[in-house]
Amino acid sequence: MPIQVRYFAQLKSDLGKAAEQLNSSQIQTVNQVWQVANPNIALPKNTLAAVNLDYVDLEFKVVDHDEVAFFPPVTGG
Amino acid sequence: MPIQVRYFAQLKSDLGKAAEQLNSSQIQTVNQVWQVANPNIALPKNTLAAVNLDYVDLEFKVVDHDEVAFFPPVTGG
Amino acid sequence: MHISILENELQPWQTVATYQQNHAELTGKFGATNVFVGTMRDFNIGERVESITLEHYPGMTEKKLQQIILAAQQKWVLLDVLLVHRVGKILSKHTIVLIAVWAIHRGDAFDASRYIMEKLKYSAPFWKQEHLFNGSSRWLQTNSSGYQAKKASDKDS
Amino acid sequence: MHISILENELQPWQTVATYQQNHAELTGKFGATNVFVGTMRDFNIGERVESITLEHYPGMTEKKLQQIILAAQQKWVLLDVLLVHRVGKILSKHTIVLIAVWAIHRGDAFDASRYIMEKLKYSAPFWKQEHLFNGSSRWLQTNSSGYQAKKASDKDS
Repeated sequence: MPIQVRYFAQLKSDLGKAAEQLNSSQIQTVNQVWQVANPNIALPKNTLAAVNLDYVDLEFKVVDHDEVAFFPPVTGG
Repeated sequence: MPIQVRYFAQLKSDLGKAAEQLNSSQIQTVNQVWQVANPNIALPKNTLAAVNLDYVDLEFKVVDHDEVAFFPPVTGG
Repeated sequence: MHISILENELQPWQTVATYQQNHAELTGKFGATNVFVGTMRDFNIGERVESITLEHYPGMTEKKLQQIILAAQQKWVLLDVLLVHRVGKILSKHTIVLIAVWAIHRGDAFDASRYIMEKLKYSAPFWKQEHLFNGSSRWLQTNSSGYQAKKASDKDS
Repeated sequence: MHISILENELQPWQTVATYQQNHAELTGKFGATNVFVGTMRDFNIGERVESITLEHYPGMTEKKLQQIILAAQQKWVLLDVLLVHRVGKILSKHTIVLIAVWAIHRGDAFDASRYIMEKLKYSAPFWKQEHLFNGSSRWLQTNSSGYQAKKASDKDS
């Protein structure tokens, strides 16, 4: 199933990528999105995740065409 | 001893006077200032008093040339 | 610290902008500015209000406001405070009071603005006489109970 | 409610004045306006900062800010809220964020401004990369602990 993945801020710099598309029937949760997209890299501590523009935890179930984002703690304002 | 007395807001309207000077050797406290200045009028409840531009209670001792003010609760801002 | 008792109309945002421009020494230092503006409403206690007359106690007003700001400066780390309060005749919709606080951190700016405003409401010698559209006038008897009290009972700005 | 993500320089006081002028329906109704402005300082964590780049997550940013303001409107009686946040390259001394709240009563204006600012700091998807005068850059790792925390540990605006 196609899933859009996005990265922001330092995570984007560190990974060297801003976005990618995954197609895998193995993916059920946000955590698995990370594992499939970054198989050799542990999810950095404190990383936040969002699905379709809302915060979720790592066990959140993803479905076809979801947009999944990973990013560091926010520092705006 | 000469004491300046001032009234503000509704108290000024009700009494029909804004300021007066008292000369009496009888006056020792703020409460006595009111009694000498307004012998037939009870001090209205909630009236605030100031001596030389600072809040005081009614037992505060006044001295020569003090400015004593009486006024209702404040309503600015 | 700057305290001003103003007889003329107060343009709050222009006043803050101008003050900030004229105090270039603050620029780059403050990270947080909080501005509170109190404005006269059309209605109060069920009546249409045309204007108010704001009486005060010249001398004591300035002294009291200065004491309040000095106390705030003791409690929080503030870079500057501007306080402007109207007196005299004020038309409905016009600004009554402006409090601007510049600080490094937002907690100080928020807390100090609020503190100054509450202290002003309960201790600065100002009195409002409302002039209604029906031609009558009335002195306001008490100020609002403030933000600490139950919100539902907060009847005034 | 008006939310704006701005790529260009933000003039906070002029923005509030213009917004108020363009919303004449508010005039006479509000008794209390509270405006918070966050500004870039020269110094942060012991270093002279030349500028920042503010990255955000378009789409989620607007959604999150709207959720925050809707939650504030549930908690307090508000007449209007204006929120403007800069993104992109921001020079030192320039405005980063503006929150303006119009309410009938001051308690609501104070509380809501503070709430919106805190929620924004901890949940709106913005990230600051600081560019130092020595030529290096660094991503800020965490936001400040906010006004609820001990004031002494509040290291950010």
